[in-house]
Amino acid sequence: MEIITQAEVQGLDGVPGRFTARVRQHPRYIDTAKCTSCGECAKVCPVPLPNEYDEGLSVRRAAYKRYAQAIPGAFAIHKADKAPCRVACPAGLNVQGYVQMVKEGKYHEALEIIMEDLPLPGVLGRICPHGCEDACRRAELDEPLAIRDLKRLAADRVDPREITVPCAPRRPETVAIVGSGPAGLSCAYHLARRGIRSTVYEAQSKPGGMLRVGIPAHRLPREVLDREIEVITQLGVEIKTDTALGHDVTIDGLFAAGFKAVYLALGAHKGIELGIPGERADGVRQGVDFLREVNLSGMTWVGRRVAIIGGGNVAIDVSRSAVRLGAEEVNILYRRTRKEMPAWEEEIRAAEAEGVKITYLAAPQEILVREGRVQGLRCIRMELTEPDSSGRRRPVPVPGSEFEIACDQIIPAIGQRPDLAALEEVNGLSFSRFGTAEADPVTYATGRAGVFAGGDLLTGPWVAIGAVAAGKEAAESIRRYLDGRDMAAGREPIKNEHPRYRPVPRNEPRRPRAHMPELPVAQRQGNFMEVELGYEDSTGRGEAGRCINCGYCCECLQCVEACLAKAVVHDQKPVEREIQVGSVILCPGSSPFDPSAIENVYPYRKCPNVVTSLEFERLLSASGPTMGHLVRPSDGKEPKKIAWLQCVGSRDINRSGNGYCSSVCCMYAVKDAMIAKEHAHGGLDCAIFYMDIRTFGKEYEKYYLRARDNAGVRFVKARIHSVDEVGPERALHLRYVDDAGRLQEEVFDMVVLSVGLQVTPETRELAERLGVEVDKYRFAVSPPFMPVATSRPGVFACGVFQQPKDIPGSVAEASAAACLAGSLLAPARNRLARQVEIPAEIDVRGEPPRIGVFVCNCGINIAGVVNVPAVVEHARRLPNVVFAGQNLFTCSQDSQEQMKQLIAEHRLNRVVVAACSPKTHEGIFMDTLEATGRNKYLLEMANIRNQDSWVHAQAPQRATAKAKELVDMAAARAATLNPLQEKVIPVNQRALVIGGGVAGMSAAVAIADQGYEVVLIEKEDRLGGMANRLHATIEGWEVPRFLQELTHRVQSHPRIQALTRALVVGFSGFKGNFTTEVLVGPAMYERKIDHGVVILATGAVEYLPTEYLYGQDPRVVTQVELGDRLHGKGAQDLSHVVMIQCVGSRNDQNPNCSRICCQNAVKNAILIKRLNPETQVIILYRDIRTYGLLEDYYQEARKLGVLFFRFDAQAPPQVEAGEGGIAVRFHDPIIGRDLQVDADLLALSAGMVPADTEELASLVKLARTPEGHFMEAHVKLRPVDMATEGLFICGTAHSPQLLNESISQAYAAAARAITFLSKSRLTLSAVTAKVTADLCAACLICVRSCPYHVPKINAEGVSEIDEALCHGCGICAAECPAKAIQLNWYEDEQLLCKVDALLEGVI
Amino acid sequence: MRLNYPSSIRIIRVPCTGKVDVLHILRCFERGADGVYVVGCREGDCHYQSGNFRAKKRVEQAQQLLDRIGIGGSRVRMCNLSSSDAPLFVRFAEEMHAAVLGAGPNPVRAALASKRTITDPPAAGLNAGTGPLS
Amino acid sequence: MEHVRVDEISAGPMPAESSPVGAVMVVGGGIAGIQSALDLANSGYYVYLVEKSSAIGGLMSQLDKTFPTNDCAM
Amino acid sequence: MIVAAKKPIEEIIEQVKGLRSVLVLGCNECVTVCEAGGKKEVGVLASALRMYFLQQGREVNVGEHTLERQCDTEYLEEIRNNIDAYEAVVSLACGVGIQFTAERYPSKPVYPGVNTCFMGAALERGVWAERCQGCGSCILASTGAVCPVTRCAKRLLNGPCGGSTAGKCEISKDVDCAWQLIVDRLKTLGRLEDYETLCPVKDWSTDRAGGPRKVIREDLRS
Repeated sequence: MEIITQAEVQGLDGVPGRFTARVRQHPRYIDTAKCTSCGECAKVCPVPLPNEYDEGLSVRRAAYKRYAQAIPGAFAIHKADKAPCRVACPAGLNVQGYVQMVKEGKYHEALEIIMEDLPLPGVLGRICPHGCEDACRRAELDEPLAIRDLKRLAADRVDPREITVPCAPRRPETVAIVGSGPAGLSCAYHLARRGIRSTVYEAQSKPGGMLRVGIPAHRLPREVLDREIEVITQLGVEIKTDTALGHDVTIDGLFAAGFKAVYLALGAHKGIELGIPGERADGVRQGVDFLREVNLSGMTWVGRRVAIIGGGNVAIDVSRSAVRLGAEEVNILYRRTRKEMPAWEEEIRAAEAEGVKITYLAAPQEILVREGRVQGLRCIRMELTEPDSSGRRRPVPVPGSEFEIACDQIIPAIGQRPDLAALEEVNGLSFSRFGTAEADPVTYATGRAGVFAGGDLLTGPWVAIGAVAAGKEAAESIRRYLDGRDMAAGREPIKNEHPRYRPVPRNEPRRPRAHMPELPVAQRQGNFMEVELGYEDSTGRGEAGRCINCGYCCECLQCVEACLAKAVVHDQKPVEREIQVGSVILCPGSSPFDPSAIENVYPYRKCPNVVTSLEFERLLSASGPTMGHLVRPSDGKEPKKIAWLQCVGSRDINRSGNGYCSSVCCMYAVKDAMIAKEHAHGGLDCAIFYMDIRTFGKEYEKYYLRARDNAGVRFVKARIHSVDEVGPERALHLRYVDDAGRLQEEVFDMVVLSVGLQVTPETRELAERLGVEVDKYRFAVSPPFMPVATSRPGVFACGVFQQPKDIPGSVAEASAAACLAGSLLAPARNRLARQVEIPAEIDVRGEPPRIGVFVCNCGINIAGVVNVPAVVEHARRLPNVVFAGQNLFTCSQDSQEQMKQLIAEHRLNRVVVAACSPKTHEGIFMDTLEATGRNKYLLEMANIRNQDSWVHAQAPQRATAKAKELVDMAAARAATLNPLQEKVIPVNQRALVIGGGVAGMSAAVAIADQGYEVVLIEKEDRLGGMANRLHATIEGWEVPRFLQELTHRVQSHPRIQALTRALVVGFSGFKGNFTTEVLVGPAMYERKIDHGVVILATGAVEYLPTEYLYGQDPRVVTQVELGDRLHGKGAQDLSHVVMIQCVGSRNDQNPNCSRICCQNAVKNAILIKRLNPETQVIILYRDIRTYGLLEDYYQEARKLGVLFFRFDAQAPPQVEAGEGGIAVRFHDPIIGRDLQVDADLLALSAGMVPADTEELASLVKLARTPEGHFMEAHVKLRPVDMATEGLFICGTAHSPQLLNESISQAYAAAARAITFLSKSRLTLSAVTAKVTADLCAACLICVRSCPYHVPKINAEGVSEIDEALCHGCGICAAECPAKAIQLNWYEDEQLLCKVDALLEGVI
Repeated sequence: MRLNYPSSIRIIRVPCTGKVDVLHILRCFERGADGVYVVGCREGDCHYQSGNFRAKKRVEQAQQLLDRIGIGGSRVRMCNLSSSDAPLFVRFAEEMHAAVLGAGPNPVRAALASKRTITDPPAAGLNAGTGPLS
Repeated sequence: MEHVRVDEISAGPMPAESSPVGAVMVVGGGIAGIQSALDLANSGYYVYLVEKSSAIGGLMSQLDKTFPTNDCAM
Repeated sequence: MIVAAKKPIEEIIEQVKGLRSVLVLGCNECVTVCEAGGKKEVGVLASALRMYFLQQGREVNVGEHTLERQCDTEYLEEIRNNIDAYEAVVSLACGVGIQFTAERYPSKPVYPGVNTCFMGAALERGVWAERCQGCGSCILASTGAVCPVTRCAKRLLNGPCGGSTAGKCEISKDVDCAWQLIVDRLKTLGRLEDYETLCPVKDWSTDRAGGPRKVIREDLRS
């Protein structure tokens, strides 16, 4: 079998028997073969997510395991598309990654992630325009994250120079880079990482480009810039300052000097002229030149009143620098309005705070000059036109609005252009009309081979991070260029139109963005100290905590480092698979109804104490969020009063649209109430508000009565109108009308919504993809009398997707589906099953024990606590131990191979593995032993993980000491082990079916179709059983035709022998080899039948009522008799028909519900109304139990005018025979008055009574319920198996059920039987008990104490135990007063030697 | 869940508590153990139907015997839990550890202790059929 | 819903020219999927159990106790 | 079978208190069936004794052995060569076994480990009821196979004393009135007339009253 997780079926083509299924498997990002589920990745994963397993009540990590006992046990990583912030960043930084690292305080790791792409974290942490923040989806909740400030926090806490930057091995080629701005530096950095050494030529006296000369120190302190440039130079990059291109060096010169490639990153440093008169005057100075001088020398001349023209960042930087340099009045003039200013909002605000005035809609016309010096500026008002085609509004001057400003210095800052002087004459370079260099947008290669360009030189003045990105891409191009590889291949940026992100969690508490502390304005005067002071640790980590992890996993790769098994594979891709199969079974199940869809009725979202039943189930569960401690979600106190509201999202057309009944909510509500009371040790008041309590399954009614009468659960028949939260405790106030019509109000601590089951939309799409028809409620449509088939042959449906049902129903139906799916493929049985061949076993008996001890580290699961080498050393010195060793993961494939060699090499005949629990890993090591020819029972495991390192983590010395002792015990037992052989018995591949009703016949046909002989015996003289008396099902399918066809198939089937008038008189044998004696036919001649399995389908009959004058008055009939009458005489002559439910059921004699009577009554009532709408039909009921899709028929009956009256068990209707008809008196609780109806026909809904199996049960020793139904082995997990293996039950012999359910259970029993019949031989467990004859005193104690009645006194007068029947519990061995019985593999000596080994030396 | 419990407990695995014999329990005390407790499935949940009831009877038998010879019946105990109920397993372990500390070292051992120094009071726990509790 | 004869579905009239593939695909790893997969595997067929989430167990794995016996769902 | 009950451990300890070595000897017949003296009980007693003595700081050598039966000489020979290693024997056999062991090993003190009670049958596990006192001349034929000698407190042979209430003997409501049982039994057998016939005076010489008895079969004696 192969389990394919995280997969979806995309499509299914082909014909039954030969399908091709297209399956798409989403990446798990963890290699299941390597993962040992140690959980270290989850420990270091920073991403908290709501845990779906706990319905969101607890938190799990992006690296997670669904639940502790999950199979497959490997962990998985939950990852969606790259977060929007990552996509928005031009340099592609893993923003989500480093934000999470900052949140965890792992600043070193944060820097490692950042410096993967960006060498200047501190710099960009201060001046980046943070496009990522604009894309941050947190804005949908409150405000985007302050991502830039978090990057700075990381760079402030850890010096970027200490981060080891992994570089490829040195390459011979060298590259020349012109310009040490962000583009140049980034290109040098990324070339160095690729092993390519580069030299950077910088025209200015200091490196950094615009970072140095453009951005003033109050925004970017010099020491930060210098420190981070060192990050690059320490990789071997050499920066030569004061060497300008075209002046000191030329491109040709560089090539000549041996550089293999040149990267032009000159930037855009030339200011743009205003183009107005007087620009040459003294006192006019370009913004960039002003800033260059300030930033390089720290000083420059500044006027008293300064006018700055322009609205970008340069203008703001100039203004704030001017203020700092002492200018009294600084005025910015800008042609448009504040909204269009390209400068960043926080920068503009800071400038205004520092006293800078901004005049909008003003443009300079002429500089007023006197004696060559600036006196003032004449400007003109502007106004904005309507948005033109590009959506921008152009400024046009307002005629006559000139005005003048007095100023002694004018600084234009209306933009920059690259200085192309040095480049014009280089051939091969081309330039755009904007005066910028041109290069390939993807590869950044220019027209001239080996010459690349990037940064502002290419784009004109743009953001620094854009230049860094350009540098990085250019470096990749240069490497490919040097390798001679195609530079553009695979680098087209693929645009993901509709990315999948984590939905924004609505109920996340709102938290505003953290405020960046700033230098008070007063202290900024006259100095260039940094204004933004950076976050405190706590503020920064808090701010990072606001991230909602849009991509789920943030790819911070912490798990990769934590995983010792090297199992994490982050670049796994989805896998499309085409799988050849013969048939398909659809059981996608359902999901609980989400009550937030009807929030107005039940305030599920608003009130924390209103929970769904599945959330309540998690609160009760020991593995749940509160470890089973039932507490109120709002305040963690133990609730005193809890209410359950039934039918939420079920039986409710107008609100949720789910008209069906989900069939399980009543049962789980009753159970939860009982368990809750158990948890609260009494003192808990549980009330269930219901319409009908539908406990229709086998033994369910008794459970309901136990809850109501013993456990004191209150059942209130009322539908709650509304739930309101009240008081500080957030308790819940419920209002409802009781039976007597009085308004009742109660306050509860918690309200549990018993949500129904709903087929998800994804499942409907799956069904559509596979061509499987679904009904209006999305359940699979199955043809009549074929409950598990679907509209598409070869595709079967079971579980809740087929119809709402509980776990026993689903399990039975799953087996039924297996049966039908298998019957198609009978010829191909065992063809694909893989057989493992085992080498011959070496007989080690008699050899002295040679034990090998293998101690496991289990990564750090054991080694993290226990000193493994010490345990190995200790083990080496133990008696009989000839080898002791350790491995990182003993269960991994390579360790197993190594173990095989060691076993052979040291001729080991016993193996001790000190690792984890035998329950999960015994099989692996047993297979390894077998593979080396050793008997697999020569293995002993010491659990030094679950019983030691995991539970004594806080005391390593003690844990190590205990590990040694556990190994002592294991070695002692290993020495006593002897090889055991698993007994193999032949299987008689023929089935015996007892009972020829629909169930028996269906099972017989199913088995025969799969190629096995079937003997069907029926005690009546004709097949069909109860079905003979039925006409049609409630769905309108005709029973007689189906029955006639089924009977024909049985009688004509080559592999079925049907024996009627046959009685079982003898039974013996065990699973696989039974013998039954039967008396057949009127002559009662005896027949002995040998067979391998038995299917009991003895069926049931309608209860013959003794109440309500039945049998005394012809006008009182049962529902089946009513069916006959209606099909015979119709209903024309009927004016009043009364029906009484629960006759012979739910009373003292038969406390169980017979399940089928309600739908019988509704079926007949609808039939009557169809035949004669005038007839008045009245149904007196205790609970209408039309479960599942039958609810629609109950709805239809009410629409047709059938009247329903409820009565209590204590006050049943009174019936009296009279001339005018049967007088039926009953009490109507609604109007509170007694009513009487003279019915001309009284129909009793008689329940089902199992056929008499007294004699059969005693012969075959079958366990039965007090009411006579056969007892299954496990009500949930083995519903059709019996305790004794090889015996199966189906149909109404198991419990009352509908025809379709009987058929489904018949196929289930067939499937279970086939798991036996399909094997010619059966291997039995070797762990069975055996008796030493001469010690046995024949005292019968073992015979009496064995729960399975296996030991027998044999001919020699001593006890004998049949290995085939023994279950291996060992009870007889412990009870035997003569100590004559030993249990294989658990002999007394093998247990006591552990005690002796442990306590050696203590006495 | 990796809950912690006292490290003085060593577990011996048996298929069902029904397999634990009075002799096994007495052997532990004879060898110097300070306490033994038998951990089986919840009553009514025994996979072998009546194993844990048998075990309860034998534990009672051992208790009476140990009381009468002066070792103290409180040192042996029967516990029932479901295999997924880790918190309860821990509570039993802690209760047993406390009971054994309260009862003091095994009198058999104490009497001979004068000849030898004993460091840590080992208590053997017979844990049946419930497998690992992670 | 016209009446479909019983043998059309469950009978095994295979297309003559090719014998069936001895494998079954079970879609859904809940209790129903697990049970049908086990039954098929024990009857000699190779089973592909396709599960949407990262582990099998489905809704039942989230349940604490199960009625009517109240033993643990796990 | 012969039904015995385990002797309280305190009594056994009292008997062997001073010894330095003792052999616990079991029997694999009746006392094993009534779970008083089988191999397991030997183990339990031996272990208890060892622990008791260890508590006193004395290491006593407590041997364990179980014979097929202790009422046949050949089986008793089995311990011939290792019995001397022990100062005394605690025999868990029935009274017969204990005495026979003592007769085989006259110089060795033999102490009883069980209280032998009666000849009876197991009503249920752990409950045995007396059915026969071995009076030597059985009259069950005439009482519908219900023995008044054993089951009537006053051993009346000709009908009930009249003190029974609701079929229970006047001495205790747990004890059935033997004659009630006899009458019921005869009624079901339809032989009530046996109840009418007088039972002649019983020859008690075959009973214990005549002193210790022997059964002798000349035809078998070699």
